[in-house]
Amino acid sequence: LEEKLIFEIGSTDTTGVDFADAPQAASRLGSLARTDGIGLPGLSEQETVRHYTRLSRQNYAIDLGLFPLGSCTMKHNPRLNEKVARMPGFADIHPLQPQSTVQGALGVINELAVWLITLTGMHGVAMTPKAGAHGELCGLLCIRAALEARGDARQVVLVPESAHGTNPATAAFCGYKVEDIPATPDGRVDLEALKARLGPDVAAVMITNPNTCGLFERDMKVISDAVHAAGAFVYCDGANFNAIVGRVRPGDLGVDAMHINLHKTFSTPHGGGGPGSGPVVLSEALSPFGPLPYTARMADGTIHLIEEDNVGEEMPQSFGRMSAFHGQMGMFTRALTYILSHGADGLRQVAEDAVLNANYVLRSLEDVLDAPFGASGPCMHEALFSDKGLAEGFTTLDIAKGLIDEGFHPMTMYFPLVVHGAMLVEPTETESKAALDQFILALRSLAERAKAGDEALKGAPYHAPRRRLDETLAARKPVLSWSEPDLADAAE
Amino acid sequence: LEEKLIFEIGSTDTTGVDFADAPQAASRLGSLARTDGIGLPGLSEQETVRHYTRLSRQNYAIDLGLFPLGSCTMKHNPRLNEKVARMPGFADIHPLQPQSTVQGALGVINELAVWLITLTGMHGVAMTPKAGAHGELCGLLCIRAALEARGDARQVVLVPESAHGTNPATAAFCGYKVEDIPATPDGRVDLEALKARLGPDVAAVMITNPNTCGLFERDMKVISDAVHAAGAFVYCDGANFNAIVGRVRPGDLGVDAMHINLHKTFSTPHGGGGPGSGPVVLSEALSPFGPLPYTARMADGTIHLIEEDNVGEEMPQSFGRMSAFHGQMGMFTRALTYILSHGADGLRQVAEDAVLNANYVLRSLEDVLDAPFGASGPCMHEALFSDKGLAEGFTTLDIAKGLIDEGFHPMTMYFPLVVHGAMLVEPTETESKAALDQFILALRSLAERAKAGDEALKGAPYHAPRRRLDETLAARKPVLSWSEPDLADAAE
Amino acid sequence: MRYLPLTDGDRQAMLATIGAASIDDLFVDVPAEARLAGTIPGLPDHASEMAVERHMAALARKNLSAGEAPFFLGAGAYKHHVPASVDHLIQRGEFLTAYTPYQPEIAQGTLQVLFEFQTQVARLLGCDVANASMYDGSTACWEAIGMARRITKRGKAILSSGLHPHYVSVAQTMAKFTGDELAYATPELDSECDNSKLIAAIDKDTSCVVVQYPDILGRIEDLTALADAAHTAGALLVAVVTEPVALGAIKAPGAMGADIVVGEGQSLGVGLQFGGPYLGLFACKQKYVRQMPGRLCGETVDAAGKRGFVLTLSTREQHIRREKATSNICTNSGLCALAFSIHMTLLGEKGLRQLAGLNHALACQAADRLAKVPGVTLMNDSFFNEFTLILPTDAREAVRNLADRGILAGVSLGRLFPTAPDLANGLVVAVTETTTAEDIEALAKALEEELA
Amino acid sequence: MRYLPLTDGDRQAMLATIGAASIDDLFVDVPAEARLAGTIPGLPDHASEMAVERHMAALARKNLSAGEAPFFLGAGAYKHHVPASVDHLIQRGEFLTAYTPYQPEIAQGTLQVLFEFQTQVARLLGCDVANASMYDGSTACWEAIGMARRITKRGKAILSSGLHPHYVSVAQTMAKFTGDELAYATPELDSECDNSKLIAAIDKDTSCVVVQYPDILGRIEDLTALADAAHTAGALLVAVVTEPVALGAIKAPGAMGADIVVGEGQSLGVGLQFGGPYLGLFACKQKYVRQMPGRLCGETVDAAGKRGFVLTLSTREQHIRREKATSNICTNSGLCALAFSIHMTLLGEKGLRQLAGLNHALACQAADRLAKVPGVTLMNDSFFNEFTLILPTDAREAVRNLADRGILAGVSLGRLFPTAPDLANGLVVAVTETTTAEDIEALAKALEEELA
Repeated sequence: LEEKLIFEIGSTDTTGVDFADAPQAASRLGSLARTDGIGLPGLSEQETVRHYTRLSRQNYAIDLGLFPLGSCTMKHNPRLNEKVARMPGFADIHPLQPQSTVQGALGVINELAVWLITLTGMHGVAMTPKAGAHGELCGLLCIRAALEARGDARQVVLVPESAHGTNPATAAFCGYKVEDIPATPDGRVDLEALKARLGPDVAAVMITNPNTCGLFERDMKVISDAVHAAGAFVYCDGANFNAIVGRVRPGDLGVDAMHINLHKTFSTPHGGGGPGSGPVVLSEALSPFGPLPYTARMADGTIHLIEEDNVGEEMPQSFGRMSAFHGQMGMFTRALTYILSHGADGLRQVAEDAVLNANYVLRSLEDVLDAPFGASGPCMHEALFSDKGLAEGFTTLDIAKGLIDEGFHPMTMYFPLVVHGAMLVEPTETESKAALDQFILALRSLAERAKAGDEALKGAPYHAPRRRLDETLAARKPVLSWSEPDLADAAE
Repeated sequence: LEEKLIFEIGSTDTTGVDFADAPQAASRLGSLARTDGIGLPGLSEQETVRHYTRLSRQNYAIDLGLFPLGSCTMKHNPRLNEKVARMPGFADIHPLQPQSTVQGALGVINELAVWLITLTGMHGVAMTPKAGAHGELCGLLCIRAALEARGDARQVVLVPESAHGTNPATAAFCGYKVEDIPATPDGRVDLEALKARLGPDVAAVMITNPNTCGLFERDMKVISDAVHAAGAFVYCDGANFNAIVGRVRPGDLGVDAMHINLHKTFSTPHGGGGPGSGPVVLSEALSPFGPLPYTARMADGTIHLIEEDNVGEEMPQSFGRMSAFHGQMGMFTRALTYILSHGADGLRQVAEDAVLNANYVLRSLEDVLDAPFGASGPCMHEALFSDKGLAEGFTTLDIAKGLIDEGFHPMTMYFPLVVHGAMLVEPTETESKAALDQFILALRSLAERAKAGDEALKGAPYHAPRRRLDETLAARKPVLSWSEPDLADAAE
Repeated sequence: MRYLPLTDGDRQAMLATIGAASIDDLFVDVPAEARLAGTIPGLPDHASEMAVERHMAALARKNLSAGEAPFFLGAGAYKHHVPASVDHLIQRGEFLTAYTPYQPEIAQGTLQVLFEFQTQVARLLGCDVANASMYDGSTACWEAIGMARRITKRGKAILSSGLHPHYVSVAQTMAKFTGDELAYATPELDSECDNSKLIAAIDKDTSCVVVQYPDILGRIEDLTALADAAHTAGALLVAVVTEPVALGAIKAPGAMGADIVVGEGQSLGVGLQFGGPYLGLFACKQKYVRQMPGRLCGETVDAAGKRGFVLTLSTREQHIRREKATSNICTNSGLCALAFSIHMTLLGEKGLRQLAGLNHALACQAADRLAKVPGVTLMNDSFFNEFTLILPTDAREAVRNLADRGILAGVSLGRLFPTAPDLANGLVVAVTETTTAEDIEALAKALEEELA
Repeated sequence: MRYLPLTDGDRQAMLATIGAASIDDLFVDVPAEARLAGTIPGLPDHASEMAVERHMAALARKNLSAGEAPFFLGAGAYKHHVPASVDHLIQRGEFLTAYTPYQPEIAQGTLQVLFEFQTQVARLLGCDVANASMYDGSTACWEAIGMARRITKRGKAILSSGLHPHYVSVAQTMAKFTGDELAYATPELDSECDNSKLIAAIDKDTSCVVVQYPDILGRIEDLTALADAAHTAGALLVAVVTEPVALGAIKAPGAMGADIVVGEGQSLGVGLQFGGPYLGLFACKQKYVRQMPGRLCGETVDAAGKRGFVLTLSTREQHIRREKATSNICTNSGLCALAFSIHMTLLGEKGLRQLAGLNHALACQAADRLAKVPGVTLMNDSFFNEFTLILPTDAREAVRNLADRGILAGVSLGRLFPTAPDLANGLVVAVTETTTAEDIEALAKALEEELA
């Protein structure tokens, strides 16, 4: 299971592509013609297919088994979505084509927008953000634009300790000062601490709901009211929307902005790290400030694109463009396909089954694994455990790596930070009871081994393409690109 | 690496497909409505994707590595072919649509037919046969029809010892008596023995050329002349056309009929055992007898279909239909795509590289493996070795299974029958020199181990999804379908 | 060339290893006069992927695809919706580019699929065992006749007039050479099948009776009496199913006494593809298994005791048995069998029954609507998803005219039976879950105009 | 529901294990007034795969796809032929449905691809190191400006007038909030770039100069003097490449002194897709690597000493560093990076050079032909595969009219710079290997008629 690098097997004289001969023409490149060797190896088509096919087999994937990564929502990716996204009418159109030639594409954006607004009970939606973190950025930019529009240059964003790292990073990225909000012992935002901190310098509160402990923020509406009363806005991290879609509308809870990870709730594939897509639904107060381009359906049924040239009449308060084009169109087609497949009734069932599966895992394992908030009631779509009770020297990492040998991807580990040695398990609604039972059995056995101090566990995984990798070495002496071995040796 | 059966994981209450509700209608099924439980388990889409994805990973395939099966021509399957075959204009048309609505499909058949005729230097081609063996059948039916047309009911077909098993089976399947022709010590048809046997009872001689020892039948033209002089026909098994395509036209050698395995020479995928496709090129003498449906291009450029209703005027001597529709259209589109990609120059290169690769393997290994015909000159597209010189008790099978542990598919073994413990290696032209060198190294090491009597080799493979399987048990007590375990137990 | 990895440098180095001066030296065994010096005249040279794709796409656009028009063709090939995941899975390189599983240690994926496929097919058709596939329904049908001959040692097969005429034609082609006698007549435009005539024809020389179910005109009738009559005379009943979806709604032929059931599996997973590749289904009673043609996959264990699968009973097959084989078939329809099996797994029994129910209900709707077209008569009392209309005019002409209006109206009996003028006004109309109410209305309207 | 495997029986059994009476009991933490009793009003219920596919196909058919028309749009997104094997490979479930490779033991496939991708990108752009991708070229461009600020501790960036106006717009959006100062003016219709003006504008507060190459009007100029001037002033040169195929024919920005090179990788492997998902390329000199945003994959060894790959230097990233991270980026464009890398591997240096040469030669042909259209002037002296025509009329109107005739003629400068009336007659025309001589002639003829 070792596959050489393309630089070790290919050559710059080999190609897997044929071209027609170029017609004769006088070059317009002037003195800029590239004459150096670039160092890009080629392979024939067969060698290419083999290289990537073999490499792919070193990956774990949802197509191979349960992927219980908390907060990441690794659910089944339907193949119809892939087929639809590849229709030439979607895959082969240019973002700057005249509007008359892309009414279907604008229609997809608009139809998806209507679904997102309706499912969340919000007023508007910004479709362009390219991932969840980009959506957070969009939401905060709207908030900042709204505050500036009223001449109110607030500088602080409050973020709970349990937040995703993107939340504080995003706030900082657009110039805010970030302050933590503590958690209560039952794993939720400390309402009193929050209220105490609210004041005229606070621009927004960023809350994840359901939160990263897998719990619903019971006080969400109260929080929203308090935030609004203090003149600030509520940003909701929608990474966990999968737990409530079709059953709860964030708009009913006073949220001003929330991004939706289409690759989580709406099943677009994660692709080994993207592309994602993060549309942001907006309250009436924030909608006027959303980004360009924007789409709107006209009275005559045509879909109308709002860009720089008509933004003045149509959306004068827009904060501007946040990426070159319309956003992740390829993900919109997939997400809309998924949404239409489920419909309103199916999406409600999604939330129910996601929550049911997580509670089933929680209750099936709380006798062998510490469930810090298990006593406070049901969880939502993910079950949180801690490393409490493991034998001396045994860690969450050992259990995670042990899962690999059992044929599963590890759960999310050491997150959220509010729980020691956190193990966050999100089975999602697309897992069958049989798959859950197998997973529970495996995790139970690992928990027992870690409590009993089975030393073998510390060496796991044994049955993966690689044993544990030396991450310290990688960071201490970074090798980030390939170079000829002799050159590399000489450099040492 | 054990994957349960669908019958063990699915249930008859589960489905991975949704349907619209059926409209109300009075049944026309009468008393025939099916009321029994059929016993067909269903899985959700995710479970389905997982089951088959996991199962696929227990297979070896060309996409994973070199596949040196002699006579099978496991070459690269270009992905463009797959894309083209899936264009709705090809994939989604019915064989009985009016001709005016399928001119493109008839055009594909006709264009491919022209290529096959021109590449082989023959007069006509029957496109309908559905695999090589079906093509053999077609060829013999043409021969029989031609003989009967002249009132000559010959009953014997001569087949060399080294022939593929399909040759004698086909001859018997259409009512012929089969007789062997011996081979010369240099691995070719014994011309004198053949001549001696020719007579008024012989309908045809079936010859594979290049033959199954990987050698070109030097006397082919002489054989053809002798066969024709005796009033019989020459059938050529075209399984090995890959070795000579673009460099030699069988028509120039006196062949009357030859099937072409599109899945060998023309790269359509083997698919784990089909579908194949076996068009048969025909001499002028045999062309009038070919099967229906037939296509022909008219003076006005339209493609015209000859079926039962117009066969009388157009092809009155046709022997009739040999399958329901037009043949393997899906394979025609792939093969034509491949042929157009290579063109006349590329196909010639195919033959050259296929032969070069085989000779490279032959000469790189003849010092450690017995090459029975190595001294007689170059081989064509496959290198033949025997088990001579292996230690007592070590067999071709051990070497074949040992290759699995080295990461390769075994070569063809124990075929052709004329060589003891035959190992027939066909690398094909789509293997790189680097891949060949790796393979040669592996086979060399196995040969050395088998000569040295390394007992471990007898247990190979060790690193495959399964160890050696008990084929005797399977045949002695056949279990050909799954049944509930308790029922099975009760039956014993 | 994008598919040929050898560089000129590689070629020179390899020739040196071989000890040959040039490639030509490797072709010395070819007689000089047959060795071509250059490329074959009259053929173009290689082309880029883009150029080839454009050429093929232009050809594809010259066809009117089923998805582009109201579509009602059946008669042995049916348009069904195939879930996207089926095509995704069969394109996995490990399935697509694998060989026949002769090396079971590294072919368990294909082998387990075949074992599951055999079980699914046997259950669907109501038989004990099924093989791993044949080329298509028509060749499977002939193989069944040959198998009946081997079992009964009799050479006369009685073919129902309801058997697909192309299947009949294939059998007639082969029988010319094997000497089997085939009794066959073209069908009549009657609401009843010819089962009673078949029963009357059975005699002591009869190897088998071959009956299609539903038949070529869409009729369905109970096979029990036919099976009994055949068995009484020492003959076999061979049933042919060209639309396997039907068996989600109607009784299995095996359950009504058929000894061998063959079929065309194209409806599930495979798609129309202008007639091929398709998928021959072949199943029979346990006692006849050693007379079966084609590959069989069986369960066994490996050296470590693990369950595994192998190709088995290959002493029936050509590569072992040569001229004494039960058939000459080698390559079959492996990938189509995979597609069928995946589609069947997605459906499950629940989905198959829903699918069959939807097909039947829509067909009933269509039959009722089309029977209202002035001059048109519905021939069938019974049918599943396909029925025969009797038009007041030549149906073949009508079908061509409707095609010019962009409607693919069905299969005319004139196309299927060109030598039977009595059938010329018959039109076989198939309806599946892909047919919409708008499609039905479009056909009805167009037919009204055509016949006006 | 086809994607939800739980049966009602399963649900009951699981509720019993949990000890809950109903699903509603699991939602008790949701305030009662926010708990919806039924489905959300105004939305349809679930639909079959076939129904959804038909709905989406109908929408797709309302678009005029690039393959259906003579097509000349570029300006940051290019139509290239992507080999079929690229799409086949990225659809392997093990790539498509994998997560970010945080568990390297079971993600070596993705990780090795990223390592290879980083190397390919670094070499193509002429830099030492590249990251594992960003969202797209425009966001990568802003990230580069932010990185230059962190490195130089200066807040003023000078943007070339040749920079894509949408990239400028993204930077302006962000700068409003971060306080960066951006110097920018719209371009002039001149055959020369504004490099000399940029050099003149550099001062001690300048963090970086941002220049596009080839620029938005298709011009290419040597960046060496600009790099020298920036470095002399302690500023960085950021180069932006929106058409990476160009670098098969023209010098790499890194080789001319650029400190950071960002780009849009869509041209290779990814396809047009109406603007997304695309692929941000990001590369820089080795010394700046710890200030880089985005994921990085590095080589290491496993516990058994085997070479392996891991995500590394993650202390720059948000999930470790939170508000002190170099960027908030988390999910990036992994699958697009895979597609790019596969396409680049298929091409190799030889193929890339051929591809670039073919693009340039066809563009030269097109420029010569279109410059002959009466009233039309070719603005560029230098270009790669894209150039600017000056029409005698408003180009935006002309583009719309040509679209009505089925010709997608290019990108008008009026669309890109709606507030710059001086540019209104400019038309940016892109030509690639997919452009045929017939396409060029069709555009020329249509333009002649439009302008007549």
